[in-house]
Amino acid sequence: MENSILLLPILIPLVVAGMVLVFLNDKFKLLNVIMFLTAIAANTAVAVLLFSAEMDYTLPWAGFGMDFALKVFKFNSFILLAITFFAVAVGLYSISFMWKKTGISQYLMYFLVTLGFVNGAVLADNLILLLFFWEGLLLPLFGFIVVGNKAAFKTAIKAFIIVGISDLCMMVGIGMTGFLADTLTLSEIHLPLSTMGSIAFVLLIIGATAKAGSMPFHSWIPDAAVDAPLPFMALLPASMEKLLGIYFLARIALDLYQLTPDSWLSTLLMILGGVTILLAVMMALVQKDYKKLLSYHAISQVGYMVLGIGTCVPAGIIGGVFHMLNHAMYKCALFFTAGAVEKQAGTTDLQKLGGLLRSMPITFGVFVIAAASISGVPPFNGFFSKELVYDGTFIRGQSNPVFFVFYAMALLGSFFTAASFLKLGHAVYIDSARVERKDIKDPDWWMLTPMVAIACICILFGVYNELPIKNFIEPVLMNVSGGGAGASAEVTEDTVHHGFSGWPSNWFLVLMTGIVIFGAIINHVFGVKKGGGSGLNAAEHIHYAPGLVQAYNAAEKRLFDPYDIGLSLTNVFARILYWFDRFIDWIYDKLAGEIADAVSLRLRLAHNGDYSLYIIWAIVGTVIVVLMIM
Amino acid sequence: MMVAGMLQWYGIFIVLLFVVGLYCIITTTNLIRLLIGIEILIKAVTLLFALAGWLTGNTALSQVLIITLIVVEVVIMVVAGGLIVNVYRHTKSIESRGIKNLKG
Amino acid sequence: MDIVNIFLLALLLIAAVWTVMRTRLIRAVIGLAVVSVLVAVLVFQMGSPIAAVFELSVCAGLISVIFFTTISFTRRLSYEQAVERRKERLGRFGYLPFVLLILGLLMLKYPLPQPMIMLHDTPVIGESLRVVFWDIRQIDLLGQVAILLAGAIGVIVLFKEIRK
Amino acid sequence: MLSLLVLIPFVWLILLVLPAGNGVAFVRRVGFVGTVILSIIQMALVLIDPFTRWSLAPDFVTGMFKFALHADSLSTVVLLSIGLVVFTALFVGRYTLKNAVRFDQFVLLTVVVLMGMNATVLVTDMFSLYVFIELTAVASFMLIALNTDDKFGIEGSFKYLILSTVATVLMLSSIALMFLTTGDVKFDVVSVIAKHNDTAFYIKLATALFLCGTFIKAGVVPFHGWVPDAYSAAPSAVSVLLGGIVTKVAGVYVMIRLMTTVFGLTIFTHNVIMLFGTVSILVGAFAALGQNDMKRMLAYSSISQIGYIILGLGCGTPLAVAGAVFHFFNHAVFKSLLFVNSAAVEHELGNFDMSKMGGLSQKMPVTSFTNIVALLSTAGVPPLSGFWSKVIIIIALWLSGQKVYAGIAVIASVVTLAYFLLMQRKTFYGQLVPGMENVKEAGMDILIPEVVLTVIIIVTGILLPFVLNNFVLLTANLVR
Repeated sequence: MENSILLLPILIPLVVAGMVLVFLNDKFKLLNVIMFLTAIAANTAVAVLLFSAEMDYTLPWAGFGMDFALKVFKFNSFILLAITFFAVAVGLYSISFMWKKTGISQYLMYFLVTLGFVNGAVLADNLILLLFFWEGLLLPLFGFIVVGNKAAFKTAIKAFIIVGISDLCMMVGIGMTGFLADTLTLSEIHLPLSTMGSIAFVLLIIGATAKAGSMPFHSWIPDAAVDAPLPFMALLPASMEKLLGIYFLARIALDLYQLTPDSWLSTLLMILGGVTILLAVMMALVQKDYKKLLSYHAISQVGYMVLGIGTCVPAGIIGGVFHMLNHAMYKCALFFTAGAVEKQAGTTDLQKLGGLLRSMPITFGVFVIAAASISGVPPFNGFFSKELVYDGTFIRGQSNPVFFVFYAMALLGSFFTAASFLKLGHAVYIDSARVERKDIKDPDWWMLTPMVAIACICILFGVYNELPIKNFIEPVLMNVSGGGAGASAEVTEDTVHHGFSGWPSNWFLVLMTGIVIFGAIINHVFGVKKGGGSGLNAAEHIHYAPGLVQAYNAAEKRLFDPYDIGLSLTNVFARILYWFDRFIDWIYDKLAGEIADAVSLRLRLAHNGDYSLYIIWAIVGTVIVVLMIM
Repeated sequence: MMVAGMLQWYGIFIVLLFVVGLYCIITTTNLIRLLIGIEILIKAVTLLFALAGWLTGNTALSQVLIITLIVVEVVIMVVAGGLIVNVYRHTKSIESRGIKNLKG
Repeated sequence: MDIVNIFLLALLLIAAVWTVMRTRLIRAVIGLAVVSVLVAVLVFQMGSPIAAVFELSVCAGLISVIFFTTISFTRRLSYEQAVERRKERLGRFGYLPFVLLILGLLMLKYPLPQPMIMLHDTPVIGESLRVVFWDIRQIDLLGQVAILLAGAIGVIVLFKEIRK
Repeated sequence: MLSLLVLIPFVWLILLVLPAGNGVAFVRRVGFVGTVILSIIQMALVLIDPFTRWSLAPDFVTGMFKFALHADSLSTVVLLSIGLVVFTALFVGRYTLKNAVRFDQFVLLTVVVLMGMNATVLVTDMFSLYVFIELTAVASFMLIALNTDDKFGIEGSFKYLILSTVATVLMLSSIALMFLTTGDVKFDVVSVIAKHNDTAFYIKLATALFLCGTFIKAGVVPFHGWVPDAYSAAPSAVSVLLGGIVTKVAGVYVMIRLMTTVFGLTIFTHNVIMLFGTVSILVGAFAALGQNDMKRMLAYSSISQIGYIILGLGCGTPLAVAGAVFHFFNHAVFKSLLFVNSAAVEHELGNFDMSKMGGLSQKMPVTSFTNIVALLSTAGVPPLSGFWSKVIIIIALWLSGQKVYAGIAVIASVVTLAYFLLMQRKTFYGQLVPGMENVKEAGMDILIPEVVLTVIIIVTGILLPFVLNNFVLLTANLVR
C-alpha cells in the first residue's frame, strides 16, 4: 500500500468540497448530494483500509521543520474510523433534514471541509500542521452557524471569538511545546512536566478541552443549538469536536507530556471535569427547549471524559476514552431524535410538544435507548464507561480521601442527568399533546436508518463491551503513537492482569449507581405529581427558588418536608451555578464589547476632522521619535 | 575657515524659520496662509540644501537639487491652490472650519 | 561677509514673521515674495548662483502669481471683518516673536553640534552643474517632466468647473 | 529592462496627454485597455523574469538614458503588488466612474501614479526617491479630488496634501542633513557612512526625521490623521488605489528601504518602529470597531494592518522582515479586495452607511463571498494568505524575545476579526432591508477583480511553500 494513501482522507473531502463550491447554487443540489455521498463513501473505504495500520508520510512544506507529516497508528486509526462512522450517519441524516431547506449546498460544502480538516488534524504528525487544521475548523464552524439562520450571526461571532481565544492559547502552547522539545514532530515529543512544560500543558489543555466544549469555553454551544441547523449540532459539538478534543487531550496527557497522578495538573483536570459535569447538568435541567437541553448535556458529558483522563489511573483513562466514543453515539442519536421532532412537529419547544409516543414510536424507541445510555442505565454502553470513570475516581479516592469529592460530583451529575432525561422524555413523548397537531409520524428512512443504527450500536457496545474495549481502546493506550512511558506503561501492565471489559468489578459502585438512578426516578415521579401530572414541569421544583408566592402556596405542604428542604438547597446551588454561567456569558458578550465600544468612542471623538489637530499629533509624534532615537 | 562659525548662525536661523512655518500652519485658520506657512518651511529646506552644498563643496549637486525642489514645489502649490478654489466653491469661504466635515 | 550674512538671515526671519502676521492676504503674499528674494540672495552667497536665479524667478515670481490667482478666485474680506480678524490674529500670533526670541537665545547658549562632514572617496566636486543636471540626475529630470505633466492635468481637473 | 518599467508608463502618458485636447474619445477607447495591458505586463515581468536577471541583463536603453536603477527581492514583491492593484483599480474605475471625462482623467492620473510608484521602487538615490514620492502624491491629490463636485473629496484631498507636505519637509530636511554629513545623496554612498557612524548626532537626527516623514506617508498612529478622511472621501476606484498600494509604497516601502538598505536598523530605531507599530495596530483596530461608514472602517483597518508590517520591520530579524514584506503583499491584495467590495456596494446603494444596510448577501452573493474571504484573510484565519504573514511576524517577534509585542499582535487580531465580522453582519447578513429589493450583483468590471483577488488570497495561502521560497524568504537578506 502506498503511504501516500494517507493524504486521501484529507484530499477527498476537500476536493469534493471545492467541486460543490463550483455548484454552490441550490439548483444543483441533487448533483451536490451525489458528489457528497461519493466522497463520504470513498472516505469510509479509506478509513476502513487504514484501520490499525501503521505508516507515515511526509511531504516537505514550509521549511523550518514545518513538514506536511502524516502518521497513522492504532489510536488515531480508531479515531479516524469513529469520525468516518459519524460522518456517514450524520451525512445521511442531514441530507433528508436539509433537503427542503435553503443552503443545503453550502451546508454540504462546510460538512466536507469539516470532515477533511478533522481528518487532517487527527492524522497530522506535525504541530504546525495540526494547528493549521485545527484553526481551519473555525471556517466551517462559522459557516455552519450562519447557514442555519441569517440572524444567527451574533452567535457565529461569539462562537468564533470564544473558539478563537482558546485556539490562541493552544497556539502559544504549541509554540512552547515545540520550543521545549526542539522538534515539531508530534510522535517524537515526550516531555516531562517541568515548570514551563506545565504552563504549555495547561495552554494545550485549554485548547483541547475548549474544542471538546468544556467549561468555561462552552457558552456558544447552547446558543448555536438554537440557531444552527440541527445536524450541525450532531456533527460538530456532539461528535467531531468531542472526538478531536478528547483525542488530543489524551495525546497531551499520555504522550506529549507524562502526566502522573501526583501532579497538580491531574487535580486541575479533575476539578475542571467535575465542575463541568455539575454546572452544565444544572443548566440542562431547567431548559425548556429540546435542543438546548441536549446541548448543555453535551457540555456536561465532556466533564466525565476530562475527569476520567484526569484521574491518571488506567481505569479512568479507559473510561474517559470509552465515554468519548459512547457519548458521541448516544448524543448523536439524541440530536437525531430532536431533529426528527423538529422536522415533523415543527418545533423543539417543550411547551408545545407532547404525546409523540404514539405518533413517533421508532423515534421514541431510539430516544429511550439513548437516554438510558446517557443516564448510565445498565446494560447500555454509557453505564459501562461511566462505571470505569467512577472506578478511576474511586481508586484515587482510596489513596487520598479528598478525591472522593470527585466521585461524589460524578455521581451527583449522574443523578441530574437521569432526572433531566426523565423529564424530557416525559414531556415530549408521554404527556398528552399540549398543542394539537395532525399527521405527525416517524420521519422517512433516510433519517431513521442512522438513528436506529446508532441505537443498536449503543446496545451492542453495552452488552458486548468487550468488543470496543478490547479491540479499540486497550491496544490504543498500550501504544500511543508507539512511544510514551509513564501512564501508558502502567496501563499495559494492568490490562494484562485484568481487563476492563465485562461487568464492572466493583460492586459497590454498581450499587451506588443503581441507587442514584432509582433516586432520580423517585424524584421524577415526585416532581410530576407536583407539576400537575405533566412531565414538562417535573423539574420545576428544582428550578425555581421558593419565591413569595410559592412559599405561600406551599407553606402547609412543604414546611416540614425534608425532601423539599434538601431540594431548596440544591436550588440555591443551581442558582449560583446559573449566575456563574451567565456571568461567563456576560464577560464574552457584554464586558468585552462595552470596553471596546468605550475605547472606540473616545477614538472617534478624538478624530474631530481638524487638520491642525492632526498636524499637532504628527509634530508631537516627531518630537517623541527624535527624543527616542537621540 | 569662517564656514564652521557661520554654521551656527545658519543653523539657528534655519531652525527658527522652521518654527515660524510650523507655528503658522498650526495656528492659522486661513487656508491660503496655511500654504504660506508651508512655503516658509520649504524655504528653510532650500537654505539647508544650499548650506549643505556650500559646506561640502558640492555646489553642483546642491544647485540641481534646489532646482528640482523648486519645480516640484510649484506643482504642489498649483494643486493646493486649485483645491482651495474648490473649497471656496463649496463652502464660500477659505477658512479651515469649512473642512471639518469628515470626522469620527 | 559674516556680518552681511547674519544681517540677511535676521532680515529673512523678520520678513517671515511679518508675512505670517499680516492680516491682508495680498500683503502676506508680497511678504512671502520678499522672503523668497532674501533666500535667493543667501543661496547666491553660498555659491549656488543658478539655484538663486531659479529661486528668484520661480518662487518670488511664479508662486506669487499662483497665490494671487487663487486669492482672486475667492472673496476678499470687508474692512470690518479684516479689523476683527486682525485682533483675533494678534491673540494667536502675538506669541510668535517671543517664542522665537527665547528659542534663539537658547540655541545660542546650547549650540548645535558640529557636523562631521565625511566626504566619500571620489567626490563629485569637480563635475560641472551641466553634467550633474543632465547626466547624473537624469532620472530626476524625468520626474520633473512627469510632475509638470501631472500638474497640467491637475489644472484641467481642478479648474475645469471654475471656468464654466 | 528596469528603465522600461519607468519609461513605458511615461511614454504612454505622453501619448495619452497629447491628443487629449481634441480627441477625448481616443483616450477613452485606448487608454483603459492600454493601461490594463501595462499593468498585466508588469505582473508578468515580475513573475516570469526574476529580478536577478533584470539587474544582470544589459540594459538596452542604457546608451540613451543614465538611470541608476536597481531591483532586488523587495522590489519584486512591491512591483507585483503595484501591477495587481493598478489592474484592479482600473476595472473598478470603469465601473464606477460614469462621467466619461472623469474616467479619462482617472486613467491618465493612474498612469502617473503607476510611473511614480515604479520609479519610487527602483531608484537608488534619496533625492530621486523624494521626487517620485511627490509625483505619486501629486497625482493622488488630484485623484482624491477627482470629483470636484463632491466637497468631501476636496476636503480629504486637502488634508492629505497638508500632512503629506509636512512629511515631505521632514524627509527633505533629513536628506539635506545626510547631504551635509556625507556629501552625496546616493544610497550606496550614504549607507556606508551612515552604518559606520550610527551614533553621530546629525545622522541620528536625519534617521528620526526621515522615519517621521514615512510615518506620515504610511499613516502610522499618531501621524495618521489624514488617512480615514482621504480614504473615505475618495471615489471608490481611487480608494482601491490609495488604500491598496499608494500609501504603502510612499510610506511603508520607503521606510523598509531606508531602514534596511540606507540607515540600517539601530537599537533605537528598532524600539521606535516597534512601539509605533504596536500603537497603530491597537488604535487602528479599536477605532475601526466603532465605525458605521464602511470605507472609514477599512481605512482604520489599513492603519492597523500597516502597524503589523512595521512591527515586523522594527523587529529587524531576517524572518521578521520577510514576514513584513509578505504582509505588505497580502495587505495590498486583501485591502484592495475589500475596497472593491465596498465600491460594489456603493454602486448599488449610493452610500457607505452600514447601519442602513443588511441582507445584501441574498442580492450580491459573489461580493459577499469574496468579502468574507478577504476579511478572514485580514484577520489571519488559516489557510488564507493573511494568516501566514501574521504568523511569520509573530513567530519572529517571539523568537527575538519581543514577547509582549507578539502577545499584543495576537490579541489585536481578535479585535480585527470582531470589527470585520461586525461589518459583514451589518452589510451582507441579516434581513434584507426594505427598499433594497432592486439591488443586484455588480457587473463584470467588478466581478473580474473580485474573483482574481480572491483566488490570489486562497492560492497564496495554499501554495505557501512556493511563495515563501520564491519571493518572501529572499527578502530576508535585506537585513543580513
